[in-house]
Amino acid sequence: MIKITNLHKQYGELEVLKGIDLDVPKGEVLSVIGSSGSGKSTLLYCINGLEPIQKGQIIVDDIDVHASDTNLNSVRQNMGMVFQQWNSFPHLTVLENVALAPKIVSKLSKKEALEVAEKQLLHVGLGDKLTQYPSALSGGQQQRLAIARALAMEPKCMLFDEATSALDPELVGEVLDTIRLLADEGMTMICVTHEMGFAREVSDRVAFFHEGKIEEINQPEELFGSAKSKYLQKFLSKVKT
Amino acid sequence: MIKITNLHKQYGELEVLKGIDLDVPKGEVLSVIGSSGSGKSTLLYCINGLEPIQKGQIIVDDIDVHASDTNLNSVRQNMGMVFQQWNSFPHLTVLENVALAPKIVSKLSKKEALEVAEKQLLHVGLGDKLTQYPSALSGGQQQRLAIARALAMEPKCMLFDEATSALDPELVGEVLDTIRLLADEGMTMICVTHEMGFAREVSDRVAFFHEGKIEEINQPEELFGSAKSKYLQKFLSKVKT
Amino acid sequence: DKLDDVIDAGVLRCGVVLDFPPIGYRDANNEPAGFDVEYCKDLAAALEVDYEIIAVTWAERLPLIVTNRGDVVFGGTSDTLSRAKTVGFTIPYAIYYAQAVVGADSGIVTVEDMYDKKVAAAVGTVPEQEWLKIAEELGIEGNYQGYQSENEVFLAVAQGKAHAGITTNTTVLPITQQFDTVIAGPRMPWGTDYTSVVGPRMDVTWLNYLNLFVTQQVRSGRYQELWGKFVGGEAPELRIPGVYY
Amino acid sequence: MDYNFHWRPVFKSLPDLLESALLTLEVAILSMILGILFGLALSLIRIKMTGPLKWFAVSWIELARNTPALLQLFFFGFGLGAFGIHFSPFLIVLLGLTFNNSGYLAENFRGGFNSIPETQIRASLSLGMNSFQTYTRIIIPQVLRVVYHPMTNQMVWAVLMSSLGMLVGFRELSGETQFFASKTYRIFEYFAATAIIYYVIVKIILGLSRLMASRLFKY
Amino acid sequence: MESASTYFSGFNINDLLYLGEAALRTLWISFWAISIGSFIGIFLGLALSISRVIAYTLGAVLDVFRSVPLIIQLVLFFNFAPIIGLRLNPFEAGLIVLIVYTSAYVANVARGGIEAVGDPMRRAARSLGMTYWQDLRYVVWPIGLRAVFPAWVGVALGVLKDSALVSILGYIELLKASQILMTRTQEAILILSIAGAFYFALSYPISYYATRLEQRWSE
Ligand SMILES: Nc1ncnc2c1ncn2[C@@H]1O[C@H](COP(=O)(O)OP(=O)(O)OP(=O)(O)O)[C@@H](O)[C@H]1O
Ligand SMILES: Nc1ncnc2c1ncn2[C@@H]1O[C@H](COP(=O)(O)OP(=O)(O)OP(=O)(O)O)[C@@H](O)[C@H]1O
Ligand SMILES: [Mg+2]
Ligand SMILES: [Mg+2]
Repeated sequence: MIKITNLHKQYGELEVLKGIDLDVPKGEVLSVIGSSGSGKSTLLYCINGLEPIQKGQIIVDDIDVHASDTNLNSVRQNMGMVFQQWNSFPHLTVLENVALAPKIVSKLSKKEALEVAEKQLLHVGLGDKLTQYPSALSGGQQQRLAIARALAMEPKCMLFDEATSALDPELVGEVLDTIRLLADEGMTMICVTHEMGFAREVSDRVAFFHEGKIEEINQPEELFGSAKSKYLQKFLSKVKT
Repeated sequence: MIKITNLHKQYGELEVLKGIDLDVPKGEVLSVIGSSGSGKSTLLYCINGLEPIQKGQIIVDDIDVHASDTNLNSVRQNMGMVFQQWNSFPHLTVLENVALAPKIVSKLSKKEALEVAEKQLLHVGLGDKLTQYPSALSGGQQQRLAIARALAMEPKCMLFDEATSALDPELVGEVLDTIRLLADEGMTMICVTHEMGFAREVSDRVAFFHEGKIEEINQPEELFGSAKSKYLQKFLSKVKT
Repeated sequence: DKLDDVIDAGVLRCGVVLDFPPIGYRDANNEPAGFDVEYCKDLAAALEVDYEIIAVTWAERLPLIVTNRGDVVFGGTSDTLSRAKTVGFTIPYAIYYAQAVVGADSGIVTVEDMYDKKVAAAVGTVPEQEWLKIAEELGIEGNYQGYQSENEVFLAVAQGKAHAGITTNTTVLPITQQFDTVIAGPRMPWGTDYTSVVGPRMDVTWLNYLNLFVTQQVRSGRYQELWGKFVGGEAPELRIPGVYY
Repeated sequence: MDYNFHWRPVFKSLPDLLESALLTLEVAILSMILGILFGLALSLIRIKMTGPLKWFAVSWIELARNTPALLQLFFFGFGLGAFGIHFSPFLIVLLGLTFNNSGYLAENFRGGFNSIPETQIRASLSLGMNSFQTYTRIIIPQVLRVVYHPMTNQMVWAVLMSSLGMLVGFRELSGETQFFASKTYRIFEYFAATAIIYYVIVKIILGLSRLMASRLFKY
Repeated sequence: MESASTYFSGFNINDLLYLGEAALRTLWISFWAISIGSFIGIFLGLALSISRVIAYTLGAVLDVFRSVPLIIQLVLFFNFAPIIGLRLNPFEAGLIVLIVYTSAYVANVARGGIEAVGDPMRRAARSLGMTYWQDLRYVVWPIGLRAVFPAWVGVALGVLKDSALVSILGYIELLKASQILMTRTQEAILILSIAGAFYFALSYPISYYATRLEQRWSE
């Protein structure tokens, strides 16, 4: 589904990704953990084609994301992405937020787009907020709105970038529940997260990032239970698992 | 030390304090609790002469605060006040923040003022921040700065208005410790607080405010242990004690 | 050349100074009027083209030609040799002399009376430059104030901001009639102002045509007629004594 | 194109132009100083007071902000002349710019005062400072920081607006330029040189302002 | 010989109409300057936000128009256009300068709006598969507009008032008309007051409305 080989990425002089190899088969839930600045977000941006890469290859669903003849917009339609900050569009109602991309990108009719949007909003439990503006939602609800918005494009995989870290502790749960739901439904997902409990419980595999490389990758029990890398051991000792 | 008789205070039409009688002897630590809008802050403002009153009397150290011939500025010099928001002056360094009032109000020489300021800052544990600007301090440190600033006027009593409620939970402790220190040193204090644990532990007496009146006032064990007023019972059941 | 250009364009673009009553001003309907405006119309008629009046300030008269925003300027322009380095002049088409208007209570009678008084004139005019020359010789420059338009000069005199304003003899009468506080002052101690029509310096054919136009206006009696209408009395003799043409 | 550029006269009168640029700066700086004083007063009156004085302040502010600066200059020039009040061209420009600056700065100050939390006033009163000390020691220093950037912009504006002086007979940079241009008829050349001088002045002001800000506002 | 009263005549009701007509002309030239200038300015703002190189180079060019007095720009362009063979009447020349002037200011405002939307928000839009232009049209425009609308109104009102300077080219807008009437009637204070009232009536309602809108939005 997602196949990354020898990925290198620099911001100017700064080398942020130093040769990543990663293979995420269809239906897998991969969690990515690692300390701040290790390049986790950057990886997701590269997969989504939001940042150019310097070396290597990213193949998503048989399409080379960074080939020059690739239509990035159609690649992105197959990949939903949810960011740390709830980026709901403040000028649109909840329903319009979700219906916009299906309408203008997938070119659905207005009616179809609204139907799709409503379905996804029900899915994430926002069925009663359709006509509200995002400003009237709590952070957790806004984040679920962002998930619904990504799902409305009916993507084949989802990328989550610390989708809960900007939330108050009591709101984290509702978003994690929604992601869990998707995992159960068999969605292919890469989740950058700092919720170790969540990573342990939901993921098929967990990748630990350290200074632009995948230092260790394994099933959660192995990785959390018997970490090999000393960096990982140090990292785990600092966060509450 | 502080003697309040039949205090009435209105904001326009709204009667906020409806006859308060209160006597705080020298050296007592009185905590004031009560739900939002019950008039706790207003009481402190009136004691400090920051708000005019409509009826009644407030005598602090034999001076009628609201008598027309009272020099409010000298009354205030004897009363330190610390607010919910850290009100450090952002344009002055930590040391200048504390030294300003001694210099221009108490008319100390610059050198004396700086000495007093340094002493108080050491007292609250900010000895290593003297030349910093408040923006470089954490919320808890800023709040301790505010306390030092009030103490530098060598007041006979201190008024605290929810001095910790704007702080992140991990910073609350350090400010409470500082207040505790003052209590141990025998400072007369009125503390509006929503930290029931603190109120119970530090206070000599606790006053429960309800709709502009003192509904119940007693030693902490009595008040928290066997509340008489049903409003107080309801209030206590809502907050974690 | 310019002559062809104008005929080609079908419009004659005339620069006229409109705060110079009665030579150029705006009538009660705020339309351009006056001696110079009539001359412009006559020239357009002779060329069989339309005319367009471009209102210019004193300072803008010559740049209008230099930058080719206008074809010709009727604007009481004195034919100094220094200006002739920049633009082309015809033979004189009107003659003025500089005269002051003074505040009724300023006590100014002679030019000498003006030396220690506040004097105003419009920026970029001959009176300004001549007066500044005199002032410089006498070391009294500080008393001079330039204004954008003659109108502002008159206003300044009327309001008492300046004691004297230097203008042209033809303007003195209307101004003194307008303002109770302003009276006619002394004639200024520099030569008669022979004013010419202005055109581009290099366009000799055009200047020739304009020269002929000026003489035709005199021969046909139109000069006398317009002068009589706007200024009153006998039109001054355009020939310069001692000079032959 | 049959226009020949003549730059020689411009170079010859460059010293005079630069000297008149000093006049431009002088009137701009003076109008800023006065504008800050009046602007402070106006904004305080607008915030604190009611009654005729407030209406006076509001009218001043709104008139200054909603009519062209040139019209304001004309008013001080020819308008007041009708009442027999005469100002020199320098004063006309100074008063006009001061009137304008005060209006704009007053609104900036109002925004500045509103941005200082009420609790700062309370805190300083509770330390025993009187209102005067509170304003001069606590409030105004903080307001100055908030309005510093708008104030710099206003200073640039004052310099740019002072060019209107040439229309009321003031021989600042633009007036001087016009004077020379009308003597030599080299309008384009002269005004091009002047444009460069203005540009340099503005850049210097902005640079100085940045430098000052870094020294003034360490917090 | 006619009496002198032909040359100077009192203020009459026709003149009020004349001023009204001139006010319409002020509105007319401002309207075009603001609409075309804003349109161009928005694209310049976009260009500024695309890359740092463009921001520096184009930014420096636009900076010139904000650092040189408008009156100088007008004189320069009016005298320069014929040199390169452009036959422009005062309206056209004034309009062109005002358009450039407006777009220089709007470019800055627009850049502010784009920055206000922020990269995270734009990334989110792109990650949904929207194209660059769809992102601009459906996300950046509506969100950014709201953020900078008050600033834009400020620019627009500035242009409305600054259009008074086009009078020096001889375009008979409100201020030029008042000058003409002042010359003819010599009633400076009356005419300046009327002109001021016209400007105020054009500007104040818009500025008042914009402030209210800003307050409502900031809640
Ligand atoms: N646009 C950018 N330009 C330059 N450097 C950048 C840019 N974005 C990120 N970086 C740098 O790249 C490195 C990796 O950043 P990245 O955001 O991928 O880290 P991360 O692992 O997601 O960290 P966090 O947990 O804090 O989100 C950091 O050192 C960061 O400073
Ligand atoms: N300046 C004011 N003008 C008008 N009403 C006011 C003002 N300040 C406070 N009030 C009102 O007076 C009442 C009491 O306010 P006060 O701040 O004393 O309550 P409190 O007990 O301190 O509440 P909290 O726990 O929320 O701080 C409230 O209803 C409040 O709305
Ligand atoms: Mg990240
Ligand atoms: Mg309170």
